[in-house]
Amino acid sequence: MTTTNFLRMKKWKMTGIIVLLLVITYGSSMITDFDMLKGLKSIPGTIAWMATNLIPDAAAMENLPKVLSRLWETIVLSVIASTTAAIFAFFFAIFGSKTTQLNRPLAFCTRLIASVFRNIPVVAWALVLVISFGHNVVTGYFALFISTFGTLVRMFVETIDEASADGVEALNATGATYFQMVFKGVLPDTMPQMLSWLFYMIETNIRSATLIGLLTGTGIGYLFDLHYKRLDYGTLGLITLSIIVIVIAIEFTSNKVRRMIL
Amino acid sequence: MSTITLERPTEQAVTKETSVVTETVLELRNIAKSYDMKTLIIQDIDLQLKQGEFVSIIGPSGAGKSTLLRCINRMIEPTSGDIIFDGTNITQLNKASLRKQRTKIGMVFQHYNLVSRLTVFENVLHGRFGYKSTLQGILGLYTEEEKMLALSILEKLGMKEHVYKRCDQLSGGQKQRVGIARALVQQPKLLLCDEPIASLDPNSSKVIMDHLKEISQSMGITVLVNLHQVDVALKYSDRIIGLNRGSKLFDDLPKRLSQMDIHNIYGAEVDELIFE
Amino acid sequence: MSTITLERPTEQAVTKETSVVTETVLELRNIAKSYDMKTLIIQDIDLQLKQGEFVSIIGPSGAGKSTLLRCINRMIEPTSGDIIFDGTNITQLNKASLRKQRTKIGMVFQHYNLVSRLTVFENVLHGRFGYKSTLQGILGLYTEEEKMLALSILEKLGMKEHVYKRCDQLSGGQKQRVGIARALVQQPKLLLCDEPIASLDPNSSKVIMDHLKEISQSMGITVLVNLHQVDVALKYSDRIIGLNRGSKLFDDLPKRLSQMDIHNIYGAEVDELIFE
Amino acid sequence: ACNSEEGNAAKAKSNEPLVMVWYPNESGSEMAGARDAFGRIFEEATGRKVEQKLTTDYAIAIESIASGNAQVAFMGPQGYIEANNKSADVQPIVVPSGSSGTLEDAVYYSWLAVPKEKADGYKVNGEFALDTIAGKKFSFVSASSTSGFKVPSSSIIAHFTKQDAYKALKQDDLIEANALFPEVLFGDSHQGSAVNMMMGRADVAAFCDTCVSAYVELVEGKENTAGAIYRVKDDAAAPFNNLTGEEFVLISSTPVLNSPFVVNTSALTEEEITKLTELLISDETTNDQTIFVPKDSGEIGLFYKSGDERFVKVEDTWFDPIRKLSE
Amino acid sequence: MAQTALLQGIHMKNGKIKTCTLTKATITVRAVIIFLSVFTLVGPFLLKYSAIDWPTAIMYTLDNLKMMFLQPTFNQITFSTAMTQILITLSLAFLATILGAVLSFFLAISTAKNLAPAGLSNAIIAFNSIIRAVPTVLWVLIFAIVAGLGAVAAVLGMMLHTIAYLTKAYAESFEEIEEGTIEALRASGANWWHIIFHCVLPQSASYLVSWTFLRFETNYGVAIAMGAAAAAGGIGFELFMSSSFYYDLHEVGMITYCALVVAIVLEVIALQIKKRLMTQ
Ligand SMILES: Nc1ncnc2c1ncn2[C@@H]1O[C@H](COP(=O)(O)OP(=O)(O)OP(=O)(O)O)[C@@H](O)[C@H]1O
Ligand SMILES: Nc1ncnc2c1ncn2[C@@H]1O[C@H](COP(=O)(O)OP(=O)(O)OP(=O)(O)O)[C@@H](O)[C@H]1O
Ligand SMILES: [Mg+2]
Ligand SMILES: [Mg+2]
Repeated sequence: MTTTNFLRMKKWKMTGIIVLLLVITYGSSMITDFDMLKGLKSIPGTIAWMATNLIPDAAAMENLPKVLSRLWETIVLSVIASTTAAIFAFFFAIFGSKTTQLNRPLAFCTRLIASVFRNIPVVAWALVLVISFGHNVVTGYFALFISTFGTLVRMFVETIDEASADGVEALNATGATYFQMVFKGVLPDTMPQMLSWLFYMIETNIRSATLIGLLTGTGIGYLFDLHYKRLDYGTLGLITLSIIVIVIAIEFTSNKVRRMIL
Repeated sequence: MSTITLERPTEQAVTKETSVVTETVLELRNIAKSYDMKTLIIQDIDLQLKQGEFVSIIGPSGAGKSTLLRCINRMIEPTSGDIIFDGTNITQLNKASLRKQRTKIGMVFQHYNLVSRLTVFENVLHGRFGYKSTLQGILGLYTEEEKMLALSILEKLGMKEHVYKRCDQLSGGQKQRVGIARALVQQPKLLLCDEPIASLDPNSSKVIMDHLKEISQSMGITVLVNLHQVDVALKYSDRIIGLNRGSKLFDDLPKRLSQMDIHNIYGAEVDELIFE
Repeated sequence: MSTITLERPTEQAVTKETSVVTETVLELRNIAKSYDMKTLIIQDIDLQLKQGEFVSIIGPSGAGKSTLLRCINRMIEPTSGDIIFDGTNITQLNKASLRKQRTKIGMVFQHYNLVSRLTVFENVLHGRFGYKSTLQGILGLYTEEEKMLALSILEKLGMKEHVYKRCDQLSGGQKQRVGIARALVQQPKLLLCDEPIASLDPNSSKVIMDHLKEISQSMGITVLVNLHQVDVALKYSDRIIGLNRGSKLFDDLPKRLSQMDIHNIYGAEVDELIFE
Repeated sequence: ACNSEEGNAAKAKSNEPLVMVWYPNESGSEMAGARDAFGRIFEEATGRKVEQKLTTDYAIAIESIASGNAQVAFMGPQGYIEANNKSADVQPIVVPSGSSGTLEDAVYYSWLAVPKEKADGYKVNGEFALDTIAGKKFSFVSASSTSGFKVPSSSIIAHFTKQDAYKALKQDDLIEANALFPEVLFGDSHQGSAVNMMMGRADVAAFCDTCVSAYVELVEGKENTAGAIYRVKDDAAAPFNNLTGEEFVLISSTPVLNSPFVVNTSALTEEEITKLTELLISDETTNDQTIFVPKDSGEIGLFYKSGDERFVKVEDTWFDPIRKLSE
Repeated sequence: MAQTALLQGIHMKNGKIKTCTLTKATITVRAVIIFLSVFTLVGPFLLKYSAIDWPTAIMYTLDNLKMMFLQPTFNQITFSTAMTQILITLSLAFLATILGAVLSFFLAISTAKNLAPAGLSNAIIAFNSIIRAVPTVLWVLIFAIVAGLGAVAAVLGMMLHTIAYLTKAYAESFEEIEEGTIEALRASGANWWHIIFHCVLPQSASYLVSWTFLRFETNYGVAIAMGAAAAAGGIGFELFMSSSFYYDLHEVGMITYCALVVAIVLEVIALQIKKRLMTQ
């Protein structure tokens, strides 16, 4: 009977997908020598290690003023880089989204560029930028800008795609120009989600401390890198704690803002 | 910019002033459209609409009603044929001139197509974009006359108390009235409505249809409506056009629409139709 | 598990078999509900429904129609009062027993509330979850009888050719029929319908109301429907209940509903109602 | 005492693979052939399978050997000191010698270099003097590098804290702009530090001899002494490809102890360690051309042979000079 | 006269009609945008710069980019090594993603406001913030100390950030599900697990897949660095060697190209799967 077959087919499909995933998982474990059990067993040890090592001691607390001033630098840099990247990303996303694209080749190129920016390994950027610019805030700015831009274009494209095409259609029908349509039809609908992504990227950029630190020679990440390389876990704990506070603060603000806007 | 004087409709206004209906607003000549360059979705459509006329297009799902409507303001490009609107051959226009012509054609959508986060007022004013430069539009620089025009239209549609509400707070019928206001603020000569009441409950449907009818009568605007409901079309139209598989099968006064015609237009589906 | 034998309704079945309507299926005693513990949204509601009865609740927006309906299967908790369904006092039940009782109460919603990415068939079978253990439910282990039951109900509702369609590909009227099928596959004694036709066009509305009426008659299921349209209520109901500000103002046969009653129920709003 | 106990515990699981961790930056050059050769040696010595782990992270390497997750490692002297601080079980067994074949010249050099045209500015009475670097822009390698930070910074501190103006200066202070240097840069690699100086981003740079030997040649003076002038080779690869022909002068050159092979004594038995050490210092290893690549062969190797280079036994105390640097 | 009647109840400012009133939403949006703009304009003056020789720096950048992208070659390694190593990196990323995704699913159904109690939900959100705030490399270090060098450390280290990210993403997808469908199933007597698997999961499947793939892509980037750090291998080690050790920009370019091609292939696959899920 076809009905039974239909449901069974669907179940077979599901089972097939699950089996496929299991097979890939198993294959990956083989290739990389990954031992799930060992992983599970290590979790209590991890918590114990953190509890004993990552507690800031008195010596670490001496670094507090330095941590705070570096944290501030990081926040500033991250906001600047994210905001400017968002502006560029917005225009790229408009040309890249199905709803608002001018034509398909341009949309494809836009998405490709974003993908390239996003997927070139950080190490490679770091190499080029540090050789040329040395350790400098500007280096960090470029590195953050590049990766943020790449990510935001994708986020924004999806946001715009999801926003209904209805408003766009209606504005076109009234004889609105392209940019009128974008700014009055698309922007109001997508603004809350885009702001939420922007906040998310600011947070990410603060967290991707190690990268900025490596490139800029400033910021909390630099301090992290320094103390990490010296195995000074007390100070690392302090730095981590300060990042946690900022992350939670930003998440809180972002949620508040989102709720107000929606 | 001349401001339309919007008078409260008087009871007499409802009786049609035939003297106005003279000038041809829209003429379609041999329009055809194919999406895939193989099958023709609509074909050989000839049509003339006069000023202030209220015309309904009926036909089964997939007949090409929406396609035809969208061809008129070139939201989709007709494959062949000419569209003469207000004396201009629209099919020949470049982008900028097309934009100019589109301002004179208002469009009302089944799903209202409003920018839901903006206020009623802002949505209505969007209808003025065609008259503005890009920058003016982006900055939202509307003249006081334009705002007054929008307000008077909203008042006429009974939406004045909602001007500052965000559109996502409105009911379906209210949204559709905003959609109509947006089209009217364009000061169009022609109003295209693609199933304006398909998403509405019966009460709201009646309100909307009454408004559309009134617009065509008191303001002399030509209204072309796609409808699924034959009974509604019969009740409101000056003229009915029947479409089936992209061809015009009927184009005459409502009273001339026979059961036979309905059967031709809707094919076998006719039995499912309910006439209350 | 006993399988309902679903016969194609014969013409005679439409005439009510009064002999069946005897047993009391639902009894509400002095039900009241307040969301904020200050104002009572509904109060002093007493109600008895017999097997196979078709009862409509009418009343203005905000009268508490939805609230009352949802109290019956405790989707919201009534603040006071007793609900006796099928001999059990529902208000006293713990979660597990409530779940059991709910399987015997089907619910149909204004916006259909279907899982749009799944097929019609799967959505209908969701109605069987109440009879299943957690694991059976998660794995979707339905018996052949259950599948046959679902199919026969779908056939009865004229949806057989759409069983494998995804629900987002259906029209509103078709979706609502899936919603009804989902409720019927629960093999309920009572069907609660919260404005089942408010989102539908007139044609689909008629189809749905006809089906509901038929269900109550041929299957002996009690149907309680919230309605906005008085004309529809008058046409289909065995009994009409009028609600205003949470109080029952009317509870009698449709023919006893006078213009006065309607005015009482709807208050000043009565003028806006359209009777076609 | 506790060592032997844990040693026994280790013995019980001695059929588990032996984990060897490499930190490539400290090991001169990455050479799979040489690593495999070591793998064979360790396998022979312990009878256990050998797992080679390559990490790019300094901290992870140190923590692994200190916790016994890895049993053998090849790491820089500074890394060894830190691992030894974490766990006294970590002990050195051998280091590669200099060309004499003894511990005497088992060293490489940490340089302080300045551009040639500005060299005269660093002289006092015709001699290069450390005093002149005060107030300059300085480039180190990274805070964890022995020859690129620990050694130069400690000699700088040792020198300047004698002066009243810099009395309070500590080694830690040099990781960022301070009383002595208005600007401190890190090159992240020895090459990077050298480039910082040659491109003018820094006035003075610290880096080590072996790390840049592929790119520069001596043009004047004695190797590894103050005053020696080096020139970037014409065919130098990146990052020196834009700097060919540039010359720089050493204003100081400090010997740094070679990197040791270390073991975690709690994770290996006495017997295994002895066997391992003996195999490493044996003539067979010494003559293994995959390990000690003849210098004129033009091939890249882990260690080079120009004279009697070999592994020699070494004790923890040998590293005391480095240990003192960090105090 | 008609005008004044028309203007009744209409807000005016400087004799002009206002098209929108200031609601909480518009005020917030404006405040946030003004704040960010001001911060971005003022920010650059709050930072310390070391002098940059712009012409040289830009010339060098272009030169380096040219070496990387216009003259890529393999020198130290071969194409097949690169491919094997990329496979390892991909495997690491896959393991971190799939394990993280499974755990995230269960965390997310306990986080979504429409499915779980507020207390539990907030606890998980806070827990996630903490996990995210610890840099990946520190996680990897901790796992390397506890579990030893290798894939375990790399995968678990990356998995934690995956969980933090995916839980948030999944939960937000769940929250967007129509409340009505959940209600309908509850009314029919379905229990919580039934609802999760037959209503929540099908409705959000395409979002879940697209989030998971996005994270897979991110993890692939992270795995490049972390695989090398945790001694689990992968293309990152080769990249590290050619960049920090040999300073071989040509090879860095080549490896970058390889990594990039794989990433783009991944993205294309993700798009295809998403499309099928949406239309199927
Ligand atoms: N963008 C498109 N690309 C390809 N084919 C299309 C497109 N839009 C519509 N069609 C096809 O054209 C035909 C007519 O569609 P159209 O929407 O004009 O019908 P309709 O009469 O408006 O039907 P309905 O009453 O269901 O709205 C249909 O067969 C449809 O599948
Ligand atoms: N969850 C809730 N919390 C607080 N108040 C509620 C809630 N749901 C409904 N109400 C209030 O209860 C009253 C009755 O609402 P209900 O939805 O039952 O009316 P209704 O008769 O179904 O109206 P309609 O015809 O518009 O659906 C309204 O005043 C409404 O604001
Ligand atoms: Mg249509
Ligand atoms: Mg209701």
